[in-house]
Amino acid sequence: MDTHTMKDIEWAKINKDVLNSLEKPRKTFWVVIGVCALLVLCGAAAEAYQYQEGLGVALMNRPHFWQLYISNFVFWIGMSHSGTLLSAILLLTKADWRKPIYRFAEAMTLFSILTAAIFPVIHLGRVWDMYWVLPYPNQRTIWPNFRSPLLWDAAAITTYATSSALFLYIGMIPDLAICRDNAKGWRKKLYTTLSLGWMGRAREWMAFRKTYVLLACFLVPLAVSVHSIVASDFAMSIMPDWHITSFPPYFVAGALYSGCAAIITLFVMLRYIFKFEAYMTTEILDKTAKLTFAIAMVWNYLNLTEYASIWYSNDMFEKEVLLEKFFGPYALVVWVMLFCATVAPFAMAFEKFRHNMWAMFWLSLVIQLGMWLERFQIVSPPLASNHEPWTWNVVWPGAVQLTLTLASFGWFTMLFLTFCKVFPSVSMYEVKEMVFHRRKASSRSEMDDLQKIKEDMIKTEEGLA
Amino acid sequence: MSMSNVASSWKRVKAPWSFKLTRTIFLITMGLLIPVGAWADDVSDAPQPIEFPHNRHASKFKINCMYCHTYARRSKVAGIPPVAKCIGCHEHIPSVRNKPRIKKLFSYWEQKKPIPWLKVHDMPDFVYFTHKRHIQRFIFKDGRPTQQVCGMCHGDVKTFTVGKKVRAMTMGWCLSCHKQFEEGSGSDIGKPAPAERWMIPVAATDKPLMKVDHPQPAVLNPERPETMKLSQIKKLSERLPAKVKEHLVHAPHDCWQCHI
Amino acid sequence: MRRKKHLLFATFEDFDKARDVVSELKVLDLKEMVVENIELYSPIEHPEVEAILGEFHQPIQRFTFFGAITGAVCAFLLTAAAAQAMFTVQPQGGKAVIPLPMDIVIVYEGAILFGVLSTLAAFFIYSGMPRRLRKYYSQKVSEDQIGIEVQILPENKEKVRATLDKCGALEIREVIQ
Amino acid sequence: MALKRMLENWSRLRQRDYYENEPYMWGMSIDLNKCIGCGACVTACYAENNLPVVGKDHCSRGHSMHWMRIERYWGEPHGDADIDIKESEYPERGAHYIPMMCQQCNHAPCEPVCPVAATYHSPDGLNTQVYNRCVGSRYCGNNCPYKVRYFNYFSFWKNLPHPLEMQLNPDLSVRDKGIMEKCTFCVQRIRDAKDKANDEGHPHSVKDGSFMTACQQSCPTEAIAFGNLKDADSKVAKLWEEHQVELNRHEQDKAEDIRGYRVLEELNVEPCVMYLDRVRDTQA
Amino acid sequence: MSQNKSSNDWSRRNFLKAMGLGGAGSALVLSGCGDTDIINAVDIEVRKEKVEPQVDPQDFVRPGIEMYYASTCRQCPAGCGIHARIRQGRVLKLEGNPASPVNAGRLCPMGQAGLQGHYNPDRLTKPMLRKGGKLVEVSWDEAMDALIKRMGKKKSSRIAWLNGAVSGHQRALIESYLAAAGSTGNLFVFDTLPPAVGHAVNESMLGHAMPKFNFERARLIMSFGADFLGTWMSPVHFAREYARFRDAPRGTLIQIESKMTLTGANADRWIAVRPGSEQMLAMALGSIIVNELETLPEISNPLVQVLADVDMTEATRITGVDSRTMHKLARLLIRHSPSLILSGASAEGNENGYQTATAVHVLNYILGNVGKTIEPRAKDVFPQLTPRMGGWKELSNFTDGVKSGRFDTVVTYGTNPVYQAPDFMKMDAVFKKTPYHVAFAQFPDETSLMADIVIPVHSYLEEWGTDMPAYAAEDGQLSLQQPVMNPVFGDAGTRSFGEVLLGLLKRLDKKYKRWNSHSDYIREAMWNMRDAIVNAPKPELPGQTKEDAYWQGILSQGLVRIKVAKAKSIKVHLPDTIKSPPVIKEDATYPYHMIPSARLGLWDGRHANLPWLQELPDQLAEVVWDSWVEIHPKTAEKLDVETGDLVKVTSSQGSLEVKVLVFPGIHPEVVAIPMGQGHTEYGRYAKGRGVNPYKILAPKFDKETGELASHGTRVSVTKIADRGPIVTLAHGDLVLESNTSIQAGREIVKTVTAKQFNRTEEEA
Repeated sequence: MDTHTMKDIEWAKINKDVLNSLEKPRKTFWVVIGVCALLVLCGAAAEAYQYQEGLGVALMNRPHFWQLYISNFVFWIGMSHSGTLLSAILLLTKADWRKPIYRFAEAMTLFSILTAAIFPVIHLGRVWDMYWVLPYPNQRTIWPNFRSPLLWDAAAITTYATSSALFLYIGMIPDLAICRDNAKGWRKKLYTTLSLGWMGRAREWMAFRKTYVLLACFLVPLAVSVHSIVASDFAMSIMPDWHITSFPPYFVAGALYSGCAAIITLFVMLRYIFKFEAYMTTEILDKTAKLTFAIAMVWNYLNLTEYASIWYSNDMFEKEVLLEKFFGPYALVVWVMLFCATVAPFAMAFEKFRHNMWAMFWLSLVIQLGMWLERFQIVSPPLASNHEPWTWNVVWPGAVQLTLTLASFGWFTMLFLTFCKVFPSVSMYEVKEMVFHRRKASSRSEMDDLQKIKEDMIKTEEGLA
Repeated sequence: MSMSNVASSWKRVKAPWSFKLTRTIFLITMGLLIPVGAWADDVSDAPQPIEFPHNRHASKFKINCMYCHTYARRSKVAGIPPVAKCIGCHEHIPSVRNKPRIKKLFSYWEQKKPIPWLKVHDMPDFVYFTHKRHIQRFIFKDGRPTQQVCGMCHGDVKTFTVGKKVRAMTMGWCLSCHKQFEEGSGSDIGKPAPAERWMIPVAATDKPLMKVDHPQPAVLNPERPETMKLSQIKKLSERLPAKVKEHLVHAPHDCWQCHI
Repeated sequence: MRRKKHLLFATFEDFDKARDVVSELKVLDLKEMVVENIELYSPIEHPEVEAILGEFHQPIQRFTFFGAITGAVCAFLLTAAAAQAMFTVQPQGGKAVIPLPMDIVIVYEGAILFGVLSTLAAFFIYSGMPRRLRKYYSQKVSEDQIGIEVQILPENKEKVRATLDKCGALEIREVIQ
Repeated sequence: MALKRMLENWSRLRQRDYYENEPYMWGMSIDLNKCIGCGACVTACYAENNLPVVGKDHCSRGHSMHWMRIERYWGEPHGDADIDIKESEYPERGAHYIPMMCQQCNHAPCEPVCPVAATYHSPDGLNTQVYNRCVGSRYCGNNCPYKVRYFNYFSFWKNLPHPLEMQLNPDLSVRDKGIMEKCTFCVQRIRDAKDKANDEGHPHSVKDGSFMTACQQSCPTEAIAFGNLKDADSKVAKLWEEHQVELNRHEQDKAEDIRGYRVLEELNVEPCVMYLDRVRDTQA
Repeated sequence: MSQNKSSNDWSRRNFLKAMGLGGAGSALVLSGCGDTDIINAVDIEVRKEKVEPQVDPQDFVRPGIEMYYASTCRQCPAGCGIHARIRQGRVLKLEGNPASPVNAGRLCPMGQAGLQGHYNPDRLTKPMLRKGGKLVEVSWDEAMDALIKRMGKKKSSRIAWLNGAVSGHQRALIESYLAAAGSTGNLFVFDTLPPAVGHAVNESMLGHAMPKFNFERARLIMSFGADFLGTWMSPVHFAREYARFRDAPRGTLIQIESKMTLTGANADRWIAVRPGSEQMLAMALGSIIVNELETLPEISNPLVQVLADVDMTEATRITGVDSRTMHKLARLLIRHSPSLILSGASAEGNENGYQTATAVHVLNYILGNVGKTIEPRAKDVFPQLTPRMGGWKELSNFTDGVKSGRFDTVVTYGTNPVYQAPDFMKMDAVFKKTPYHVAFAQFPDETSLMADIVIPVHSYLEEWGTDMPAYAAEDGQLSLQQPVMNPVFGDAGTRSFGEVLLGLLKRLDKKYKRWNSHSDYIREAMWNMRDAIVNAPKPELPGQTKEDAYWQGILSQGLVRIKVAKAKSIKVHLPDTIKSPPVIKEDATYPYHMIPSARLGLWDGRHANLPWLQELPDQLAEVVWDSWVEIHPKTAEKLDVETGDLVKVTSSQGSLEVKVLVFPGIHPEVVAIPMGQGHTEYGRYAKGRGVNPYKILAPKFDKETGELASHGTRVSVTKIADRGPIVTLAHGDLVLESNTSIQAGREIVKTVTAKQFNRTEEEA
């Protein structure tokens, strides 16, 4: 599908296509949903078991107090990043190729936060007392300890979830109006309530544009702060190879990296499931891929800097851990990670590759695997060889942890697809704009007309005056 | 613990606004996981093996609390008097010898069986409370009347038959007292900080969480119905002798003094 | 009782026509032809038409600004207060009264959160939402047509109607309420 | 400049002398020349502190709960005195034993990271752990360089058959699943000692040696000394004095050959436990 | 004492607690009894705890306030004094009795864990009779009738009594019972660890089985396998002695053995020697010293000749210790006088054990240590109370007796030969053969469960008694043992051994009718020896009778000191010669020596049912809850095994399957399997766990004494399965794959030289 024809799509057709996606997707949709639901059920069972028996069933121990739950948490938070961040940045930079893809990217953000937010809960030893982490005035006059990075997490995540949810919703209102005008039955009711009586009046459009840009301005620094705060969970501790100054930027880069990969994955999936060939074009994929490649390079740079700085600092403890990482019991993880996240992305340097949907699909999965392992190797090896040689030991995540991990993927995908089924996953009005502007840009004459009209206006105003 | 239980125990709560606030936050945040432990052990309705008339002993005969609860001044626990103690007096009081309660008492004595009392004031197991320190400080150092001192926590016992739990005995309730005393002390540790004062309505309330059907002794003096204001407390603690003030420094300002 | 409002609602198939109409109407030079009386309905943004139509007064960014400030202050107070409370309930030497690092983080987040929320509030205020749909709202508008609603005095009805026709209105509804 | 001064003020507030007029600072000294690694202290700790016996499987998964553990090393640390028999195929200088328990750091890394402030520093200079406040985020466990914090991965008390439970010490709680715990310097004994001192009318001064921690009490070679560092004539304070160990390691200038060190003190966590070097006769 | 009402559904109660409070933020549950009074039960519906006051308590019993009772530890024959901490009539903790010269307020892991024997869930609480081939629980009356029928009437020397190491009035009572029953001299004492050979040698050479060893005076201790810090007679006492020995000026400890013991781990120099060649080494050292010493004490020619004749190259070959080291050691011995040379299990547990011990004392004599670091004992005033340590010889005498059918009733108490004895002794067959077998037992151990009648007895914390320590720190010490709480299972559950035995005695002998209880018996016995006691307590309180004051006094001390005469200096009886050591032949089929290593903790296996000790890691291997076989890295390489592999250890008598632990502190030709595990009975914590090395010991005995040569067995090792988990707490070992945990550059344990230590300590 070539982009230049994209200016010829009729607005009516845009509505029709997108609205269709809400009604009849391919069969694959239902299959995927089913599988995910199953995974989620297994996860629930596993959690119930763990809640009953105690955390020991997850096979963590001393010194491995943290493991998959935390690395999954970091992974999902990371995943959530690129969505909103890219959407916001591209909006501010007026890159119009964002328009067909930003909607699902933001949805991805929202749902991966929701997924991430589950893990701290699962991770707690006494879930039933979790509310003690909240600052509320109480009889005991006891407050949570704001010095703990875990509390910063709480704050950051709440803010991030709220803001990106709102960003998503606001951006969706005009489309909801469109749906409202075409839907029947329960959907009609739903859209009517959600669209808040949007009629596309001039004042609405103006307020809308301002708000949207303002939110975008907030979201960029927010997204950055969120992941650097997650990084500080590690950087603020004194564990060798956690206590690293470059962690915040390193985490942010990693987040964007895995996020972009996720966008590509979902891009291809949606394109197939909801038949969006007309809108999700190779051109866009190509641009996204280039972006991903760039970020991959940034991440690699930071990764190598980290190694280098540890090596040259020549700190006994940190060096120990570094060596253990590369040649110790967790070596396999590290090497696979390095292959998936450092070597693999170079494939995107080739245009042929970038333009092949399914190749990109698999590559994005490989990258995500790499990034997931990266999170694991951030958490576990330093614990395995810590300050105290006596306690050194190796633990691999047990069945419970793995089940819950899979379940989280199921949970995310389920939520995401359900969203795409209920709400337009391609922004109709923005695509219309894109089409409109491109058409205008392509036809010189229209420009002239505009010029003429402007002159007339001036005349008339003079006349009025 | 079923939700209905929770609900019922909540209903019986007469609480200040801020406590309601706290409560709402609880309900919203934790849903089913509401703490009920502190309220689950209200046993004022529990059938004791013998309906012991505190009012007779404490009010009519003015027997000092520590005559029966003899360990209170030297041990963590006040202790239920051994059966021998009851008999010690009652075998010399033929007049009531045939009252059913006394008969029952003697039957226990003859079979050398302990009386299976039900525990009325059951602190959570993670709470360390020592009677000794409180008795020593209030009765022997301040020289307050025994019944008043005991009344601070156990209510106006001379109006009871069997013992009742008339105080919440929650952490906030303990703190309420301790904070007020801290006011007098020179130590900056444990003194309520400015930021903390706006929570004092929660902390310093002496209102019991359990509904009770008889007048309440206030924190410091049984005659006055309402809680003392901080200012009043300050005045009072200024009146205290120096050695007592010195002693005040030792009111808990450290979780580990009560939770190990 | 207030006077009846007379409205003319017309739909057009593209922006050029809409533009023409607006300019024409302005040329008509009727005294009621001011921004507030001309409503423009459209499926997408249309900056250039607004250029003709004129601006609304929508100081959303101010809300944002003050929202952010409030957020920062609240967050600071909360952390400071909590730190105080902890500091006295649990004396822990080696801890600052009001520790900076955490304040930076929490204040940062607080500012953003409140900023976002107040911006949202402003949006609802100035866009006049949420509201009911107008009876004469045409669903075409959300698809590919442009709607123009003119509030007029009864005596000028014909003149305006003519103008609309001239510019090729697809349909014209007349609403009295 | 002003900012600098402000920070300085704060750091002063951070200093230990914030507790200057607190009467106690509990400290310990362990003589590795005497310690024979028999494990009496370990068992004593089990008996005193209601530590659960977790059983074979849990031990193999690293869930064991010994607050006090004895570490046995073979390999020599650098700076060791053995020269002549390095290449021997036996550890001819015997093993290296060191009892390891919570070091009650004064700049404890575990304290600031607890989200609910369940662990904090007590006025006695103890690093506390309030079981009923703990929500089990296990951050403290990660951040402890000595890895001496132990997490209840299960409700271990449930497999305590009658009548074994009759042995449990009523002075402190039995911990359920999901709670972090660690050595407390036998705080229940400290509390009783204070209580007694209070009765005897000297509330601010618990007499040195009027009580012992469980490990100290059971140690057959009396390698462990425990007491109040603020009390200049307490045994432990004297030991610290004569081995030139200061709580703040920047204040201490140690003569090279004098024994006495604190494990991992280069991390500036200011542990309250001093170890006296192991001794070997290299002439033999 | 308060009457002890213990909760019967404890866990249920606390489950409710956890529920009720879990939400409130405590998932903490308090111990079995609350602090207020004794909690009896909980009523599920209304969630009420009953709290029961005592009916008529003594006035010193106060809820919430602890009391301490002085008594004596019976976990091993050392007989440390203990203080039992009591709260609401429950004993909560055992602590050392500062007044006791044995342990001076200190207590070893085993002593601490005595509580768990006392509160053990697997204790026998009902008497059992063998009916139709299997044991069934019966009422006490039925049991007592059966017992009386059996043991209540006179027999002519038909009762045999097999007992663990025994002393004090328990011994006296047993012996007088046997006398009354006409079976005088039928008391056989069997205990695994006490060094019988050593005792014999001491007896013959130094005139006393256990002379006093003065560590403090010694400037150098050379120990041939005497694990005095771990398992040698009186660990706590020797540990204290050791501590003084280590003060500046610091004595030097040299340990010579083939498998590192706890003592070896603390030695300044640990020397691996081939098992059985200790005698050779001792004699080699002797000959060097004889050559180098200018002034020899007078010594018979043949002996000098023997020493002079030692062929050094041969010695080097046999012992595996190069002559340079030997000369170094000899010179050390000469330089650091007075020294002290000890011989222990691994030296004496060979066929030439007696000779080795003799050689060691000859060394002591030559170096003039006797009288300096080896001090004389005073004469025992009450020989009938002195400890009987026993040994394998007595066990075999006992078995011979049974085989020959001399006995129609066999009584066992406090010993477990069915578990301890090697297979070749066929103990189960022996006990099957006994016409009638009475077992006094606290736990369902292997021996008791073969009995025809099992009498469940009180634990030592519920029992009266007196006791003399295996190694008396001071001459004439007699420690007292008293009940520190009411019987856990009530009198309906268990009964006092002394009570039962006294009851039997009354039927046999009129004069015992005087005492209506065992405690009276003890009390009067003590009262009768009041004049023989150093400053016996006098009445202080008004209205206190002499006897009460005395009784209260000695009970609260927990021990008495018997006046003894001044000890006469030791007169050494040198042997004319020492048999030359046997040559250790290579054995193709069984190339390795097997050492059954005992450790402070499980001891000889009697403590395998105490969870604390099961979870207490082995001091060197750091393994818990399991058995393992220690193999030197070189040997492991040769056998191609690594830590965790399952191997089969085969001797001429059978084989064991056990996990490998590659372990540096062991001679390459030796494999060591720890004792203590491998119970087939003995309760939930011990049953079916690990292996028992004693089972496959070969029938080798010490020539002179006839004691079992426990270290003389040869085995072969074959790998049968690959690496599996081995439960050690030294995780580092396993991670690093180099089975010795290193400090990885951290200075966790710093070390200084003794010279430096002495200098700085003198300055200070």
